[in-house]
Amino acid sequence: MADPLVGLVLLPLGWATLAFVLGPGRGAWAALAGIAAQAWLAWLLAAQVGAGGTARHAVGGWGAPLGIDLAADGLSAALLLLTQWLALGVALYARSYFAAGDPARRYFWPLAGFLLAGLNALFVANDLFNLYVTLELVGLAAVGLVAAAGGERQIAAALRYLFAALAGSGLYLFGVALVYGVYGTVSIATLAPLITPEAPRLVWIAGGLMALGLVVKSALFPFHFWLPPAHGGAPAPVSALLSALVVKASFYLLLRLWLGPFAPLAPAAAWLPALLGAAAIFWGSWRAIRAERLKPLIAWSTVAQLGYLFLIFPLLAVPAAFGAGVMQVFAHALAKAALFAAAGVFIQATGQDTVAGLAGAAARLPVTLFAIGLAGMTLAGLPPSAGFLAKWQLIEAALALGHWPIAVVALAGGLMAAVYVFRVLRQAFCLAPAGAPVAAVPRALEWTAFALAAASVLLGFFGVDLMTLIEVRA
Amino acid sequence: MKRLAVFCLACAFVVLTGGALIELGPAAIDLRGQVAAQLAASGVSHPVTAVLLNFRGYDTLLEVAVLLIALLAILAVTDKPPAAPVPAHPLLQAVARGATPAMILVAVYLLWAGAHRPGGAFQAGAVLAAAAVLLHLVGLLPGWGAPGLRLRLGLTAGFALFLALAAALLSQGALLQYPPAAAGTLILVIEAGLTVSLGLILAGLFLFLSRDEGGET
Amino acid sequence: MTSGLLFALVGVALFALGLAGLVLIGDVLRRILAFNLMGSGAFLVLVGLAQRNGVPDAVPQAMVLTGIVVAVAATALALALARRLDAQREGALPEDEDG
Amino acid sequence: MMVLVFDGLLACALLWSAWRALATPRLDRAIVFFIAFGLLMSLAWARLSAPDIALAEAAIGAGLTGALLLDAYGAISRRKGGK
Amino acid sequence: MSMHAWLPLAVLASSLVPGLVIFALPESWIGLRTALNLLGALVKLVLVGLLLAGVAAGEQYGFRHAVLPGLELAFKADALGLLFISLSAVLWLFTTLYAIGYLEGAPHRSRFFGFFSLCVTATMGIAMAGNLFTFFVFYELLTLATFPLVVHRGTPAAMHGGTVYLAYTLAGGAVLLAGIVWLHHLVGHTEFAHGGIAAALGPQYAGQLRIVFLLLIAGVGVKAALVPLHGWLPRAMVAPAPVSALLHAVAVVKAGAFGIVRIVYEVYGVEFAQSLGLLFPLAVAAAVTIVWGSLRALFQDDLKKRLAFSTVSQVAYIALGVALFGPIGTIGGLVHLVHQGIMKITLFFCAGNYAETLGLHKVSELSGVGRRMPATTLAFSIAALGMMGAPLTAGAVSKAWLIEGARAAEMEWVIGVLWTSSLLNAAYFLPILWRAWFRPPPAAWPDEHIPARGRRETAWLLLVPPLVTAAAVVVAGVFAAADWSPLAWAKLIAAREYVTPQ
Repeated sequence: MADPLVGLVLLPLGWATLAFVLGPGRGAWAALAGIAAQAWLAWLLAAQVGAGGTARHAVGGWGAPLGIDLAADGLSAALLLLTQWLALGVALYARSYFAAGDPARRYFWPLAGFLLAGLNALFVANDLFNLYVTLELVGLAAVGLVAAAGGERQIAAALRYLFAALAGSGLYLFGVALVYGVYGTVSIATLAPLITPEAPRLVWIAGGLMALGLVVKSALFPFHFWLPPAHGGAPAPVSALLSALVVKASFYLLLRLWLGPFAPLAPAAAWLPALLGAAAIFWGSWRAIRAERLKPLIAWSTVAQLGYLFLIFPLLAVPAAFGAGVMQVFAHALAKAALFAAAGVFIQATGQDTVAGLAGAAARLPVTLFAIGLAGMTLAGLPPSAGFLAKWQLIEAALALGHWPIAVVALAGGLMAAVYVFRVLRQAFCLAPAGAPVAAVPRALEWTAFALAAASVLLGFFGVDLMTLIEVRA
Repeated sequence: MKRLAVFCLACAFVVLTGGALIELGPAAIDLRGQVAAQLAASGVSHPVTAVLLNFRGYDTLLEVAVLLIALLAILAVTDKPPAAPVPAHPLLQAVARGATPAMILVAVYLLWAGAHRPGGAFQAGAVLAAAAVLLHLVGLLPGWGAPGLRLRLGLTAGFALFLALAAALLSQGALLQYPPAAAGTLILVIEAGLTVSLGLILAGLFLFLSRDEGGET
Repeated sequence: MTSGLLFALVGVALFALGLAGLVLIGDVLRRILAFNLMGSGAFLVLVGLAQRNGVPDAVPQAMVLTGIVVAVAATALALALARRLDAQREGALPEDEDG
Repeated sequence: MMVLVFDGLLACALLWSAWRALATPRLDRAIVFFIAFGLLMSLAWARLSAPDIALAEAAIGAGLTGALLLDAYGAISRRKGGK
Repeated sequence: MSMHAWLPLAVLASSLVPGLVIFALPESWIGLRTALNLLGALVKLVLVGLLLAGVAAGEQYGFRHAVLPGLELAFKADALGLLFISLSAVLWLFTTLYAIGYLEGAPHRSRFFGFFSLCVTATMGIAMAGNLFTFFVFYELLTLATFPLVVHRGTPAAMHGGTVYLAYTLAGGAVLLAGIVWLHHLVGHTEFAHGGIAAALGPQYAGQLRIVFLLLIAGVGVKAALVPLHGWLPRAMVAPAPVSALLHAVAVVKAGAFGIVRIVYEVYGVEFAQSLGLLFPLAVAAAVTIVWGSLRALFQDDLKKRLAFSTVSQVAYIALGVALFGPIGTIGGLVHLVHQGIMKITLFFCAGNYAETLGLHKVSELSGVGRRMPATTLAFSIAALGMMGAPLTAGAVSKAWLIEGARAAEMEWVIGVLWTSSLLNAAYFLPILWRAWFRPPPAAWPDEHIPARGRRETAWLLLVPPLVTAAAVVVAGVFAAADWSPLAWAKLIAAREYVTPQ
């Protein structure tokens, strides 16, 4: 593929289609080969962006505003890299996870392929309407993956998720319609110089609606209601993809618009997301601490961890805040994928997913237990994990601007995360109930969970590389 | 209480946005001129088709993927075998039988017309789908079960063709960059493929769904 | 006032109506209707506002064609889920937030 | 002038049918209102010089969506009646 | 990479690598596990020896790696760090030997030794941290690595102890982090440097620097068990004896005390800290801790808890020495870092021997144990006398320098505190000795599961370590004037820290 930017969108579309044609449950190898190639392309792209600045591609050769431009700056390249490599881990996991007769397996590969295509297309899009289409691509694929498990709970969760996603993208589309009405274009690059603080009132309304829609899709408190049932109810590999990547996509878009075309308007509303983020941290952590089952615990933790992402908005005047946001996206994505993967291992081993039920199994699945430990370090922001670097930068940015309450929230949130993480971990040390059956689990499951968790910690040593990459701005 | 709050919010939103709409001046950029200027190079003479399949063809490519996703998700949640169709009145069946070839003709016309005037793959596909739904409703076409290989190929062919062409055109320098001379033909080929697949997909949205007739207890 | 502006205003109202319905109504089929009204509203604004000077604009029209197809896909998926849920049990959506 | 009156009436009809689709107590009637709404939308698109959308709206927006809704309503109400 | 960067990393790796390998070993591979443990401990001793020789000769060792722009993991092996490193490395070897004997036949030994090695690695990292950021990284790692050891037994009591331990240390970590980021924000880095880095800021920052100091000291004060942050230490005594011995007498509490030393000397600079008026409150906090810990120890019947409160009291001597403005007090505090370590580890080894051999956990059960286990009781007695500050022991040396330091700093009330503490030490240790040596033994021991074999009172792996460390208590006291003694090294550090050497 000549241009990695294009290849990253076309490849998953291609193998997803192939997987569907091959038939229900088939296509794992096509998927793995495709994702491996994508991972390599993302690597090429990151190198290219790091060396030569923003990569661009004018689809159809027309160029914006008539045509659609694709573009990748450091932020896009970083997220593409994260998406492909994380997907590679989840795909390896999923290949061993689904039992032969599992209904969730029938259309997993094509749906996952379209999901990845949607994510990649979203990260390289530079056109507001094209972004709407990618949002729908991601949203519907995600709903399909949740629903595919087929249980009553999952279907109900998927329906709730679908309505939230549709409401979110509807709000976004309405905003886009207003923007096109005002300026006559939807190309981000063309819009950026046009929007000024003196913009007509309609632009403010449009920005607000788009932000609201994206916030609903990112499950920011109080719009988080759809997330715990969906992420907590889906099969483990699906939960991993959703919690790690899908919610990040709409956050990415919000950040991109906030820092990009809408930057002149943004400061007016900077504290609102931060306040909601703080509420999300406390409420999500509290529910995670109280949860009795493992996957809902992890899903509530996602609600809390997403809160950190929104704390950065009043701090964006300091570069460290942007770094904190991206680092948190990476840290949480890797750690959360690892946690859901590990939860899947325990569920397969014990046939149930209560936290208390881990007592017998944890000692016999040490690799998985370590995965939870390492991922937990990242979530609680303990050094030397990537989560710690995110927390460090967040606190530093908060102090630099004198907004110390944000630093306090970050520290308190870390302690609350430690509480729910250790609630799980300590089960490993409890005296096991005698004779609890523990089924054999494929080793690939345990080790992929571990690899993801280890990556979330090891990234803590390579913060400089990531920060250098995301400094390449459009 | 909640109702009242939402109602007030909605009213405020309408007044605020409506007010802002009315006082709006002219747009900074007008794409109409650019569309008209490049129309000759697009391969078709109908501007909407030019935008849909050339200038913003990438949107359309992804949009077909959205349809496929919805179809996949529906397949993933409905796993029951199709129920036997309930035959309608013979007269209705006769009408439907007669209407089907006519609708196919209409679809072909719409597809062909799309290059110059209103019409195109979406409308044509919708008409095909409508024909299938009609046949199903009068009991002549059973609901679809898990799709076999041929149906899967049919559902994806249009998209796969579009995707393959888009990728092949990378050799021209960019994704979906038609060589001006061949643009019209290529667009027609893509639209033809899309018409078949869209017809099948849109029909599938109905026919796969309508499997759980009679309920499940 | 041009037809474009008039229908853009109607679009705003439809969008608000649909969104309010989506928030307030519990019944699944009704919510699907509400979502479609919301979408129609947004489409009307997209085309109507762009054509407020009365001249047709092909770009938003093409976008709306795309949008209509996306909307029908979403509607079909929502209906599939609703039917499956209904087949599995009767009654309203669960309120069990713990999942 | 006539044109503006027609537009105004169409706008009112659109809003009214949309409102009825949400507020009518009976679901089957609500769906019928919704299909009517789709056809009115199709008229509106024609008024906005967008015949492509008018075609698509009539075929997909009103037709296919309406059929899907009615079919789903039928399935659900049959199941309710059966129990 | 040059030798000078490589050596500190090798010191870390010599316990990290065996630790990670041990996790992966099956439970039954005892031989390989033991060999790895001992090999790691010996290699570390050799590496530390090389470092000691180099640093004594004035060599500089260090390694840096940036994790974020402007934020570096920095390691350096200086005289102060080596004091802590040498102590930990030597005691790790003995504790490993002891633990092998102690845990013979117990479950989850791979897990135990794995985390044990990680703890030592974290301690080394703390000792070699070249800035406050690196210090914090390893400080938190130490928390994480010790938690599994505290809850190792898996009983409800262990779980509770572990939870309390985590609650204290993680909260302390959060406070410490707040202080460090704030400092980093003010100064731009958190490097440890002679004379401190905070003094460079203008006087307008005095208020903020005082708050930062409070945060930092409160953060490290949790591990150093300064009253009122000491609550976790007695509860953590549910851990197996080797854990209590190495970690809660040496590694963890010393990590806190060591942090106080670094913060006062190399972050603020002792003179700047004095000018901000920060040393006096620190001295008061230390004095309160000394007296309060001793008082609480008096009323504990559980032997390990009594030792734990004694630790609370004794570790505060280090903070007190630091807070005494002047080189003599510093020397007293630093040398006590080593002396308290070898004395307290001896006491914990002995307590473990009593529990493991005879099932004795309470002071009131120790009657006559001196006749059944004379060697263990001898070691216990030496260390206890050292704690009281009896002549010819290590304890006497540190107390003498502390008293001199107080006099030099013209803080006479401190001398009163020290004497009070010594009296209290005597009051809670002498009854134990009396009971052990002079009271008649009971007819049967509660739970005698290592029978006396000939002249050996218990397993030799349990016996040798306390005897060696007890001997070290005497040697460090008698040969305090020698060139290689902890005292001499503390003097070297003090000479380097104070611009005007004595």
